[in-house]
Amino acid sequence: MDFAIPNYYIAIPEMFVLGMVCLVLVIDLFMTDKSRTVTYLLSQTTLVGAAVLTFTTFSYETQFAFSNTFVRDAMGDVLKGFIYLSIFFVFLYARPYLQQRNLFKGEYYVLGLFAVLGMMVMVSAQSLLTIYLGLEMLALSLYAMVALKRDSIEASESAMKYFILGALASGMLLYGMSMLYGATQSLDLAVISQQAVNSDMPLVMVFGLVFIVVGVAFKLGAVPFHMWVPDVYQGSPTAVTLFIGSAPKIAAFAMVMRLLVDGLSSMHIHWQDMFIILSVLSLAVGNIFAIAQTNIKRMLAYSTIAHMGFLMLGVLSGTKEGYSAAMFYTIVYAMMSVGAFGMIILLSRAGFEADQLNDFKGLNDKSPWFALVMLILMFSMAGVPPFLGFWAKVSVLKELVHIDMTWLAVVAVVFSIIGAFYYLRIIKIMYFDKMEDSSQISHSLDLRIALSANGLAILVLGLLPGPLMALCAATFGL
Amino acid sequence: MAFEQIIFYFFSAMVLLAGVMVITARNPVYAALFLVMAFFSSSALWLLLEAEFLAITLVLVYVGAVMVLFLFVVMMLDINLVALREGFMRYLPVGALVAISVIAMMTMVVGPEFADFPIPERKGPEYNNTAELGRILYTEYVYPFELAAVILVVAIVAAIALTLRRRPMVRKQNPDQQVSVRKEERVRIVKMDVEKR
Amino acid sequence: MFFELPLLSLLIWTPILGGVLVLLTGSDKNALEAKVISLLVSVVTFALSLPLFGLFDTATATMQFTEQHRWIESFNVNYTLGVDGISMPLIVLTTFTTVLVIMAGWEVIQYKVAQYMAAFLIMEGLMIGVFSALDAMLFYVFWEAMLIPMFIVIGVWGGPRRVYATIKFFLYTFLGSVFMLVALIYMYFQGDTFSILQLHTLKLNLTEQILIFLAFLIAFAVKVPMWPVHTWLPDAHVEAPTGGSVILAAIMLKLGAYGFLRFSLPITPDASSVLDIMMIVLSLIAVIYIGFVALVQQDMKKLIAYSSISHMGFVTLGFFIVFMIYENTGSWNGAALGIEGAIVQMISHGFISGAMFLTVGVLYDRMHSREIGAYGGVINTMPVFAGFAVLFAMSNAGLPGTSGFVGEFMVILSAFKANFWIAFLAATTLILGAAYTLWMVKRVFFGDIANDNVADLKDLTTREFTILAILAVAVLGLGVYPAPLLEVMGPTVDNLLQHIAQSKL
Amino acid sequence: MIALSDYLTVSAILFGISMAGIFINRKNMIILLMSIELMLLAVNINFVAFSHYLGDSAGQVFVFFILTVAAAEAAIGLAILVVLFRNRRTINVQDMDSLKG
Amino acid sequence: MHDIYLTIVLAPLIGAVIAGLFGKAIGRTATHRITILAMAISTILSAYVFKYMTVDGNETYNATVYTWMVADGIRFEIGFLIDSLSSMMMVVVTSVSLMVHIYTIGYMHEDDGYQRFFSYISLFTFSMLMLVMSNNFMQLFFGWEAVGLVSYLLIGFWYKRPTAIYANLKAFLVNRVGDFGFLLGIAAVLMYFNSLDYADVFKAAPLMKDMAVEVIPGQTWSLMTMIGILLFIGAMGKSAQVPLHVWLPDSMEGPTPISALIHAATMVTAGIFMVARMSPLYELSETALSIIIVIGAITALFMGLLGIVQNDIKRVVAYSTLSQLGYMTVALGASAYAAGVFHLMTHAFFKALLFLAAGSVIIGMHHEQDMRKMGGLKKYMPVTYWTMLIGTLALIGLPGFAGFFSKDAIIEAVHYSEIAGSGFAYFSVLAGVFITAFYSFRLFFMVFHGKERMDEHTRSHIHESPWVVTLPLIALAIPSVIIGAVYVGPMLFGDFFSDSILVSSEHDVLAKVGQGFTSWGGFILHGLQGPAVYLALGGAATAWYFYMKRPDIPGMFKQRLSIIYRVLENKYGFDDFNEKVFAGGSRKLGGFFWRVGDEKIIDGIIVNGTAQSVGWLASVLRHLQSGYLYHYAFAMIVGLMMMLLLFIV
Repeated sequence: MDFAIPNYYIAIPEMFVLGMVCLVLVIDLFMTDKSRTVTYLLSQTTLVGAAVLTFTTFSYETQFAFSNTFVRDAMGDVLKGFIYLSIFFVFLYARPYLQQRNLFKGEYYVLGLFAVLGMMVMVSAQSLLTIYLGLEMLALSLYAMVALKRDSIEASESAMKYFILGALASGMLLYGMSMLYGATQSLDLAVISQQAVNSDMPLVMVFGLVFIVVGVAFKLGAVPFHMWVPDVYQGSPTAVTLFIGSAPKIAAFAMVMRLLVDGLSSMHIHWQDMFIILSVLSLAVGNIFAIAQTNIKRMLAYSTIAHMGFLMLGVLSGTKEGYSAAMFYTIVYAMMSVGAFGMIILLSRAGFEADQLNDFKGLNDKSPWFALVMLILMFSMAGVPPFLGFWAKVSVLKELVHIDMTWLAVVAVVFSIIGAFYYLRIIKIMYFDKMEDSSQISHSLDLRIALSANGLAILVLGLLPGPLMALCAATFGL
Repeated sequence: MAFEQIIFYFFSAMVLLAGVMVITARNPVYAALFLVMAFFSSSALWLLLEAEFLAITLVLVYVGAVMVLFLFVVMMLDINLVALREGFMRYLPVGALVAISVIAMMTMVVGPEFADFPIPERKGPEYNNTAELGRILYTEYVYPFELAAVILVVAIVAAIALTLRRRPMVRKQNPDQQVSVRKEERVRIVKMDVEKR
Repeated sequence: MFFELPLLSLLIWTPILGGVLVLLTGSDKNALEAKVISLLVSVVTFALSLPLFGLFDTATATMQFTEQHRWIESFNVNYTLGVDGISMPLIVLTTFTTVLVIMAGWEVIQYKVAQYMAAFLIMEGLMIGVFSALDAMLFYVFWEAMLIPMFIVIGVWGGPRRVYATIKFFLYTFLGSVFMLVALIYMYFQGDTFSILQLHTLKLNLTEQILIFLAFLIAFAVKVPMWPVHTWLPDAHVEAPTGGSVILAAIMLKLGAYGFLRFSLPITPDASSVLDIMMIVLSLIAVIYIGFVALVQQDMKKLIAYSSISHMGFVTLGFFIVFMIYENTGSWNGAALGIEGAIVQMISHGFISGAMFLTVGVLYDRMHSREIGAYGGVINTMPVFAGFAVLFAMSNAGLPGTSGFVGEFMVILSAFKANFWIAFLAATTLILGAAYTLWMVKRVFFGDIANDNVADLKDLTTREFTILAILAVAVLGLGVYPAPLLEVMGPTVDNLLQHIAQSKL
Repeated sequence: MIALSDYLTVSAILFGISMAGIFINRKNMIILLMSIELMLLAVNINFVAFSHYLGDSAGQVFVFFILTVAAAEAAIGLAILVVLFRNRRTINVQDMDSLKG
Repeated sequence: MHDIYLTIVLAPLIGAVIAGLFGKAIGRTATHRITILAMAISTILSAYVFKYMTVDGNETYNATVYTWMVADGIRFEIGFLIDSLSSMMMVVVTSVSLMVHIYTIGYMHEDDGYQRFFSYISLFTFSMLMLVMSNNFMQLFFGWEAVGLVSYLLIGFWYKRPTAIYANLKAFLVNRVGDFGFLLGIAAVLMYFNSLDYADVFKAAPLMKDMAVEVIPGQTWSLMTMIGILLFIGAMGKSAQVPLHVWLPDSMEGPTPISALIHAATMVTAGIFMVARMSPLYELSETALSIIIVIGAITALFMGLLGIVQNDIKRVVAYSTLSQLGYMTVALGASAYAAGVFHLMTHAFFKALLFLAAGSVIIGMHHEQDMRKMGGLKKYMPVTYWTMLIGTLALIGLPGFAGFFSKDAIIEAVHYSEIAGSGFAYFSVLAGVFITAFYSFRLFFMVFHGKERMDEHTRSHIHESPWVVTLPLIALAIPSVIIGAVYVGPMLFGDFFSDSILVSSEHDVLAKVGQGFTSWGGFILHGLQGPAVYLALGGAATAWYFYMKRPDIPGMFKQRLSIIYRVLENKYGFDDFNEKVFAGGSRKLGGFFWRVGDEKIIDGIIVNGTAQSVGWLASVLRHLQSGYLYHYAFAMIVGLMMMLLLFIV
């Protein structure tokens, strides 16, 4: 038996998270509803601890473990870092929402942390198998979280849709994986990558690739595999939408990077074409459909689709700069998305979801500060400088131009003009319309502070985007 | 035609037939049973492929556990079967067309591409599939193995979280209290005025 | 001493931070504090901009007061600032106008005062940023960011159709600028720099130049605005509060024209030369077509808005006739006159349109109507005000002795060198401009008192008088003695012409 | 002898059938879950076949995990189904359209 | 001398500013004292300058006051060119202006806008002086427009009157049409001479004589012709030549002193002055001169005819002004610049006199201007009567009066001229003499003689005007009589204008006229040999016959020749045409551009259309997201199929 004890040390964050989840799971059993805050705090501790562990063991070197099913590299660590960060905010924002709706149970946190673990696995996956397992761990947690509000028709319906379509997509992904396995005789992405270069079965490779891309596209929510996104975003409790809309996109990006870049970079010309189609469709559908929405969660869902289209534009360049741009985009998107959904939570209260556009009416009268935060978020999403979202878009456009796909950049900007319309509409509603209900915003201080920090971060990082961009670039050795 | 081939074609046909029946069955119970049939047949195919451990697992885990779970749910939920079948034929043509074209494309790729793949030697009787799998499962694939365990925990947590109901309104007996009841708790004597008519 | 200070940065950030400070005053309970701080900040900014004028070296065309810092290293974007003879006057115009706008909103704005004032201060900083940015990306950031406060200003304090107007305004301008962004990125890869000055020397072949030129054109044409992408302007102006209209007309429109000078002409001289006919035709359409449209407006603000478009047509005309002058006469002689005339027109239009909108604002504050038909005989009740109005109207009509004349005069003189008919068509503005402006003056101000509302009008308050008087002095001053302005821009324009005279092919 | 392509073809057809099952069926949610099981079965056949023909056990390990996950998936799927049924008293796919647009 | 020139210009400006800004504060009396003092200073200094330049015969003064701007290497300056022409103009402007200032005290006595009025007329004087003293085209244009502005303000002085504010807008716009050409002319000068300085341009002009330009592709024109015509378009506007004359009659809506000062004596002659000033350029283009002479002739004849049918006292004078401007223009066209300018000068005095006298009548009649309601005023207003008579006689050119010398010189000059169109011009000016005399005396008889047709109330209040009114009348009557005799020699046939007006020898008709010239007396005798004097007398006699002897004849003519009468009444339809075609057409066109071009096509179809179609698309497409799971799955599978199709097959 030629088996070496694996280098467990580099997987320490994952192990920590797993241990902590179990701890949370157990401790929560002994908590009454009143002392549930302990669960919450423990969950946040988990994330902080994971972040500390990740960054104390950070290195730019790429390290492997567990017979090359696990990889630890700079990109992974940075992505994980942002996953922790966004989930930290998600938990923070979600708490009052859950409390008001009698959903403040341990399950949300346990499942949430499992999802985090799943994302971490995906980010660190080096084998088709681990990608699949991480994906399922994430997906299964999310399915359950969506349905967590058990007495809600919408929530259960959307959970069902999410589940069925997700299973269909993972079936397709698996089929693709089986083809890759058949063609390259390995599950290890590094090996696949080598084999793929001179594969004697190019057609099979492309065949498998199509299925893989479909699976990935589903995860990203790219058209035409996006149909779940609006329904799930709308149907889920906002606390869960918040979750789905943020970190999982980072994980999905990681999945793209692992599968298509680490594994199949030699087939770049093929998946580039596929990505062009998917991203243009996503930009078109996302931006156009969003215009017709009256539910803000649904609208943000379509906006997500459009953003994912943009993200794919970054990936399809196939250059390191492009990947770093896409990574930057993903991170920025997660930050903006968390903030936007956080705003919905801020406005909601028991019995009032605040998920209609009109619920934002006259926010500027009610709370100028949070109206400003939302304004920053919306302009950032629309890609208006000096906010962070602008730089994200610019980075991607830059790479498109770099690879001589200026036409694609033009298409992208044309759609972002259409997109600007619905973001503007929210601002219009907040600033120009008269307040309809005069109830005051009555959320706890931590939510307010966090949300303010979130908005300010978009502004400040927009003014000084250099470090974050440099960080993304550095993970690709640029 | 060799015996193996007969086996193969027979069970392949069974798998596909069962598959078709699953998706077209009128009654979900039938569907579940056809699914069991599909699993059985494919388990036979896997035996042909010398994957004994998995073949057995498939029967044990799937047929033994998962399918029972399915049936359980089907039975538990009181479903109106008649209403469920309406309008099936209307969508069939388009559906069939798409399905057939996808199948055609898939077979067009996998068929020719793998047709002349070298057929491996039969492994001898000393080959132990279970041991082989077991060896790598706990060494090379220990990490996925742990992950699978976590996924099962997730499933448990999720399933419980979604379905476990503590019903506050449920009436149940408490023998302790029943036994230790006193007279005055049983009967309350009320004095009432005579009603006037 | 002033050379040591990062003057331009101060100019950009003082109003922005001041705006934030004003925002912090919060609700309308503290309106007075908000107003006082705003006025203070704007005056300080104006004062800071004066050394710019005073210490400006008029002998050189190089950038002055330059600052440079690394900004986004991985992107090679720098925080580079500097001014030359073209941008410096515009900065001073900006600071000057902002002071007036703050004053103009003093009593009129009753609702969300702090936000109103802050929006203008922030806008001021951003506009100064546009004028002083020497890095294309920095330029773009300021350029776009500026839309946000304006969007809010029109939307919150605007008229009944403000939502339509402001969204139209935003999307129109946003549409324009994104193409510029793509063009900038494209050039970044050609020249590996975003420095505007380095882009000036970037070699580009004709196809590239034409495409880049068109991309810029969309951006700048929308902003100027040129026909046929002008329709946002009347709507925006009509709905905007007075201050918004003033800033919009006085400064924002200049940004587009400035863009032509800073980007289109020097970066794509050959494309500019090839496409000059198109630009001239569009400019002339703006002058004439819009002139006719202005003639039939019923709404005073709309009329002034159209007149702005028409006047800006002169600016673009001035820029692009230079190529035709060269083709026609074989020398660049007289070209500078066109460009300088256009720049003077920009500055002067800043004063005049601002003043015109302020006069409409004065009326609107009293009667809450902008319909020409609602007025008549205002001179009877507001004689002093009417005096100012006639002065500004005359200036708008290009009367010599007022600033409105100088630019038009120079451009027409220059246009004549290019082609008689261009000058001919351009000069029709003499008639059209007078026609629509004075016809409006006649209907609003002259005649007997038209109705009871007019009869109840009160003449100017001290505050209004001060604002209008300052503008009147500016209008007359520039008209009577434009030499200092020309002295400032002369070397820069000559340098620009030398630059665009050299083909990049 | 039986070629690899034969197995793969069977798998492909099964895969197609299961996909069809998901969108042809408009009434019964449970059938959808079953279709998904079928789909995973098809993939499993692929893996097992490849594993055999390539002489590599990794494929079988993969199948092992797929089976595990499928079980977990089925559990969660059914749990959601139960929740849905409790809310709506039906598992008719056609009734599930409160979220749209 | 520089300071003197500056003082001449600035004194009225300062007066205007004080009167305008502080008039209300300092009161009426102070206002008119200050402005009149300023005017008096100007007038005296102008007279001194006149003496200095012409009598003392000093060198032409040409200097810069300040540099307006330097652009593209061209210096745009404000400067003075003082020579005999400008000094003469300065005297005319300042002296008439001074008279008008004084007269105003009486005329505007009861008006609320008293101070404002003084401010305006002082401002006007400043502008006019800037115009005549200019040494370059830019400043010329500056003054040109500035006088237009003041004219605009003054016509609309009574801003409550709808007719007044209509008239001032019309005046400004019509003038703008002229300025349009003028500005192009300046542009042409700049382009080809690369300078706007008179001296530079005139020096370079002969070298450019043969230069041709192609304005309409395929047709070459002489550069000088083009410049000449363009500049002359400006003159047509300012000096009210057909067809840009339409504003002048309407401008009579302004107060009478204005009519005298601006619309008779000074501003309207700016065009004449300008062409005379540009004589070095015009001498190089016969085509331009021909056009000038023809336009002038048309104006002289046809505008005079209109004077016959007018009943408004001021309008009659206004049409006579038009006609006289035509005479001046004809003189210019015939290269008799000096004659034109000479007529300008004499006309300034007697026409101002006529207007002020008419104003005096109007004061007496309590602002009644309709001559049909007057008559027999002689006995009420003797001073006005006599001064008016002098003015009239000067106007019709009775030998000895100022008008005679200048008008006769023009007629003679045209007679000698060989330029194309001079024949027609000769006929026109001769016919014009008769007509002028006819309508002038028609006015005179209708107002001062015959039946008293006013109502009883008015009659009881008629009285002679106060001294501030009559003093200027008398003061103007003197030059109206003698100025012609004094200056006919030096101005027309001497070398008075030799430093400012250049006439090429082949065009020099005045030289031919002056061949036999000895003295002003001789000129009269010579004049008596020509037809003009007799035509004038005939006209006067006819008027006497028609309006004194047989007052029924005009009515009879009116009936018999109703078509002609109507044409005249409608002023040949110019106003209707302009109103319908230009004003109405512009509005229609503007409305079309706005409603159709901007609102329908650009906004409606392109902008909102795009937005709406995107919105519509969204609202339609959103139904694709049907909510049905099987549709979603179907979409995914079709997506898969499509990708397989694209990338596999």
